[in-house]
Amino acid sequence: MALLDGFPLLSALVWLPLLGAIVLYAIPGGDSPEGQLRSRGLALGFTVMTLILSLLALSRFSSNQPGYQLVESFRWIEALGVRYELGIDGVSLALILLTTILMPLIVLSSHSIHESVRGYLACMLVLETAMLGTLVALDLFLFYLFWEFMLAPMYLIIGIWGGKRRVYASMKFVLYTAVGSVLMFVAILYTSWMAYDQAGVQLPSFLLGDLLHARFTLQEQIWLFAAFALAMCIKIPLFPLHTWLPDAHVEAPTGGSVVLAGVLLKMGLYGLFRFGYPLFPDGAAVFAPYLAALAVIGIIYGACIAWVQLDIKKLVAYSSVSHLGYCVLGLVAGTSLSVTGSTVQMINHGISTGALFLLVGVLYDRTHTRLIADYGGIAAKVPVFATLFLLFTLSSIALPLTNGFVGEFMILSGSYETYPMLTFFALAGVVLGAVYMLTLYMKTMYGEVNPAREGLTDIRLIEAVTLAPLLILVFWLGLFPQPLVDLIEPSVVRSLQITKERSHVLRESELTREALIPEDMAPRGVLMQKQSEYPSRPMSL
Amino acid sequence: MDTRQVITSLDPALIPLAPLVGAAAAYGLGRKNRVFSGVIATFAAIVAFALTLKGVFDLAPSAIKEAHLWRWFGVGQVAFDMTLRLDRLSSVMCLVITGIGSLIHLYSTAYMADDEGMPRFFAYLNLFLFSMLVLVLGGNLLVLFIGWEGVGLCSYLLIGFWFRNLNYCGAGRKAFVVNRIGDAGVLMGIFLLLKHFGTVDFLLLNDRLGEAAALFDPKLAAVCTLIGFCLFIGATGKSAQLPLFVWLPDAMAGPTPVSALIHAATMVTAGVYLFARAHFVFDSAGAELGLIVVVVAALTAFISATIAVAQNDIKKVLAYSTVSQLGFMFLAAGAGAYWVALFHVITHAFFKACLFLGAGSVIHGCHHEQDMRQMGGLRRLMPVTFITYFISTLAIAGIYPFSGFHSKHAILASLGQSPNSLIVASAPIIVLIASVTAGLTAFYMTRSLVLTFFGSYRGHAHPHESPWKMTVPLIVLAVLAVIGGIGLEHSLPHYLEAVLPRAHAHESLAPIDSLGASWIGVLGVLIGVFLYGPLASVPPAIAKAIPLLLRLLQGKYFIDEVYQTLIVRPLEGVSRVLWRGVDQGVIDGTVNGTAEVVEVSGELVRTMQTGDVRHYALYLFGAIATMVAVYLVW
Amino acid sequence: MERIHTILAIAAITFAIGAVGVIVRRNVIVVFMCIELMLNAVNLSFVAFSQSVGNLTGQVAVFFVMVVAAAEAAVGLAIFIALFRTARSVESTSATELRL
Amino acid sequence: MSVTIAILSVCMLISAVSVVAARSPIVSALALVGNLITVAAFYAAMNAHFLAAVQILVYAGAIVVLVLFVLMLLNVKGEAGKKSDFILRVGAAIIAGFFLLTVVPIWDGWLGLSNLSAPEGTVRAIGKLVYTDYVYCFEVASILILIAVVGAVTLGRRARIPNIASE
Repeated sequence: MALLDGFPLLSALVWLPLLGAIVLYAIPGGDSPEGQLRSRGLALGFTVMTLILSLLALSRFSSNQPGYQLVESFRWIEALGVRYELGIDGVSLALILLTTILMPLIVLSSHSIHESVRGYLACMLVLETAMLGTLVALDLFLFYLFWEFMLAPMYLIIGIWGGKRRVYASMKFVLYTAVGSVLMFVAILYTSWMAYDQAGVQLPSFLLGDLLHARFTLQEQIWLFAAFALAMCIKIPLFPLHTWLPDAHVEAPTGGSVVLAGVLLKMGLYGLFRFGYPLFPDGAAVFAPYLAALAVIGIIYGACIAWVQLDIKKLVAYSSVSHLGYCVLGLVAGTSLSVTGSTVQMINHGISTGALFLLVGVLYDRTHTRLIADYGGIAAKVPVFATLFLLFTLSSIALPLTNGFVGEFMILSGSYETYPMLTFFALAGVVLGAVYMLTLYMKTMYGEVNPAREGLTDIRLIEAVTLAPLLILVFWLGLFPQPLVDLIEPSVVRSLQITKERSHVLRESELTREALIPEDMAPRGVLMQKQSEYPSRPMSL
Repeated sequence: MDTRQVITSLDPALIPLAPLVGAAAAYGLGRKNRVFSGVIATFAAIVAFALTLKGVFDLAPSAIKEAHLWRWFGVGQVAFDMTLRLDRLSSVMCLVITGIGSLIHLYSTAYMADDEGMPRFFAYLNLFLFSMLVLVLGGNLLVLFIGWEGVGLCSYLLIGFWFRNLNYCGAGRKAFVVNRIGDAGVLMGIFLLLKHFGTVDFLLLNDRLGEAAALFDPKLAAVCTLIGFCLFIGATGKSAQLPLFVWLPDAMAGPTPVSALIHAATMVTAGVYLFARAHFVFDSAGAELGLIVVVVAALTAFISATIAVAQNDIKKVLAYSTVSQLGFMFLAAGAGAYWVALFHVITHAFFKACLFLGAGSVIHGCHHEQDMRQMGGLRRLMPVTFITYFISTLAIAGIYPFSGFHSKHAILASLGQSPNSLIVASAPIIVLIASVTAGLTAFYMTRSLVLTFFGSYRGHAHPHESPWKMTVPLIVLAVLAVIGGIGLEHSLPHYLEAVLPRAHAHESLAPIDSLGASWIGVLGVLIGVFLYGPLASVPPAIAKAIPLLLRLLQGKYFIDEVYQTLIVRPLEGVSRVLWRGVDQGVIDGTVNGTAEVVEVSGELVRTMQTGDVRHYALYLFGAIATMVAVYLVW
Repeated sequence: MERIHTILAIAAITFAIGAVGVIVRRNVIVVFMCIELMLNAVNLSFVAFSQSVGNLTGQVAVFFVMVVAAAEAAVGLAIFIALFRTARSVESTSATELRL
Repeated sequence: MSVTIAILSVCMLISAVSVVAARSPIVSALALVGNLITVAAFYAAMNAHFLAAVQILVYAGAIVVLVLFVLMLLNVKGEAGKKSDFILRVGAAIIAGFFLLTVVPIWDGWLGLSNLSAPEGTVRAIGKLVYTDYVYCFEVASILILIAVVGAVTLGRRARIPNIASE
């Protein structure tokens, strides 16, 4: 790998899709049939190359080496102290792999898009650049830039190639996210200013490394974390801020839904994990119980509403709200087991919900309707589709041996130590999960064949090829999740460590004589009390 | 107990592998040739049975064959491995599962012969065997949980096998959801174990609990009671005990071999196996837990027995009888006599499977007619089915030479000698209820026997005896039902001595005394024969006399309706309100509301732009004037 | 009463009257004249202040104001003629195409 | 001295009011002339002789004449007495009230000004000042006037501007 040492792998990874988008437009040919085919081929080529690059990054990444790896750092805007700083650790690499795996499948699934295919694929490639950029950015300013940059292509994808109410849905999506992230931007500026002010260096800096040395009073931390949390919780989406998701999903084209559910929702959690908790540990500790409570409400609320939905895509969208409630609970609970579980569940949710949306897309291409009432008993007509749909449903309701179970179990067992009562209610979500998914499956697949669905054709080769990798991943991560866990766990443990140390530092600087939770691990006697590894305020639920 | 030798060997891994491969082969190759899938599946089941025999053959009393497959997942000190262990306890269960499984597979090749979904059926059946074996062979509670949910899934798929009919699928979904509620209990138990003991591996748990007991840790009893209670909830879900038994009668929607295998012999006994496997938790738990288990078990047995009396569908009768017999098993398990519970599991597997297959044969003969009122007089038309059904009825009634008597007698005896003081104190009442239930069992089984096989044929089909593939399993099971009791009465406790606590045989009664002891069963049979034989006019008279009671029993105490109105309807209503009201109304309302506010205010400002220069002059000078005024006033 | 105060008061009043005229009158040319009126009021106060302050910058300012007024008059009247040619009237109410 | 000031003030106010209130624009133009002349008189009273002359020459002479010319050219009749709508009148009244508010502090000497005698506003003094300190302003002013002329010419030309009303 010597020849690759000098090669800026991460920058290549981030900017390759953008190059693809430009190339797509550079070559004339537009929307003629062979033009469309060529642009699909090109897009597929670029996404696969990005996948190869990410696998290359995986091969050069050693999980037990501390700190960020494959770091690239250049001066960018001197005056503002903004540096073009990229770097990855286990968590971001896992999400990068999820993105680069999903994107080729999305390009493959774009055969149902017929008008201005080139524009659609270009948007997807630009979106991929934005997503990868967000995941690798270590400079808060650069992170925010990519974070906002994600909105534009997604707006176009929903706005142009969407369904009937697409304008409303895309406008709502953009405004919802923008409101949150604007506040976050204010918080970023304030943080970097405070760091600059305290550090006394001549140039301000947005680097995460530098900002971690800044000291904030508890009051500041609460406000700053609130701003960060708002932006992230809208993206996740957490319970009260989730109403943009069903509309965005229903109106988005198949590929749009897959990338939205598969990757975009995880950015919120990633942001909280990477920036929210380390920078403002005590602020986070104050909010932790409320976020956990909202997460559990979201789980049950999402599940209940999914149960009475009439539109399949809306049902799956609300199920995403419910699933991501688990991830938030895991992240907020703060034990290394639950946070690792939360990250693993992010990957699993990306795979299973991505696949479910692809399946709904398959149905939509044939019948152009998403209402459950329009279907019924099609298992007889499309057996292969029914089997695939069943397998992904099982992954979605976290059946053991599928990937869903691993993540969910780690989250629930991890968060049981910090929030016992909330985990009990989250368990109810597990039962409700089975209720609404099986109801969906029963209403669409079983019963007498719906007369309107007589001529339904089974899965074609291209659709099968799109779903095959996801199916393999479902069972591979279900049976052998340890490689993924080993990739993620060291970074999680290190991040928890940083958060705890910083919380001590801030507390000393506040000189408040708060009684510290006894940090020494109780001797492993019978009753092993293990409190959350995040610094927790006495009022945990 | 602690002189166990752990031998690493591949046997435990091979046993479940056979049905897994069988399932894949049956589905894959079966699509071309339907019958072929039946053959492969049965062969796979037999291979599994042979492997179990081989595994059990050289298994020393306290030996454990362990197959540590791979590290499943683990973070920090908490780690879960895929380990399968074959010890004496799981070997007994494996033998039952694979043995009866093979017979039922053979039976199904004939029963499902004319169904075009055969490959799918046999694939699911083999998948079920795989999951059940994983459950039984699981080395830790998590691998057990894999099997636990796996069998739930297979029972869902098999109940809703004829998916054309929506209420069959509804029954399947109900089964899965109710099981899921139970599984939530098991999950809770796992979390508690993880929190307090840091592991879910049975051997490690056994040691750590031993340590804790040695230290007389005060909180141990409380913690174990809580964990035990959670696991008991899981058991009630899976083994259809009182609160969560509603799914089993509906599960009769599945094909009869499924009911025989899953809802009689194997899956429903998973709860009892969990008690036996995790006996160290229940032993060190408080006495109240044992009492709760026994009381719930007794109530379940009694209530389901009373319902069974009034059922007209032959499979419903057998279903409620299963729930009742499960109650008996939990009586023994609650009282701490785990080997007795297992003894009843085995004998029950024999005669209940035989009864179900007999019912299946009758249904198959009468072209899918399940209502006993449309049958009758089949003893001449289906002699083999009649004889085997008759033997099994005597066995379940608990009459001396047959297996049912020995296990039931052992259960009643174990209640008295239970280490749990509370149970011993309440033993008289519990034994009374159990005996009454035993009488009722004898009565309703005889009723079903008489209605189906005696009198004249009331149906309009022309029944015929089932082919040899169906009658051979019946005969084998009937033989086992006869010799099972005597055979296992002493050999089973001896076999399980090393694995289960208090596994020692009761002193067996002399033949005459045991005949005397089974007077309840005989009485029940006699009443049944007379009531539905010569005095056939009496039951309708009774029915007219107390119509309310009959309607209550036939309506299954309206438990389903109660659950529906108390839980399902309100939940659905709340969800609808949540969706329309909160989600669209409140949250979307505020979001769209702010949009409207902006729009309205925009409209307001627009009216100011009149186009007439003078208005602009007005606003201009107005602003200047106010500035001047403010400046002056300030 | 200081002489300067009366002059300033008069200038203020004239300014107010000019403002009223600009707002009330519809005829564009009269509005123009009122603007001239206001400018004069301002010039007057300029001179008054330069008188009281003691140097001549006030008066130079007035000089420049006049230059501006002249330029304004030229352009203004040209506009009014163009307006008249298109809208056939000099009423400000007849030229409201720019309404939203 | 104060008598002349009083007379001049009265004339100024009357002419100002008549500019606004006059029925026909011509009358208001003439009233404007009267007003300008009164202001010139004020300048003279305050020794700003140059300004008085320029005022009469430029303002009264050129600008108002030009206005009258336009009035005549467009043959503007007086309004038919239509009162402009209510809001404007009320608005105007309120604004006038505010501006009159400024009179109060002036009246009770709040500004604290005194009657210092300023140097003679002769042509030499102002010329010296304009051409030394404010020469840039002077140049800018000249450019401004050039632009105004060019503007007036383009606007005035008949051929180039499409006659919107007739299309």
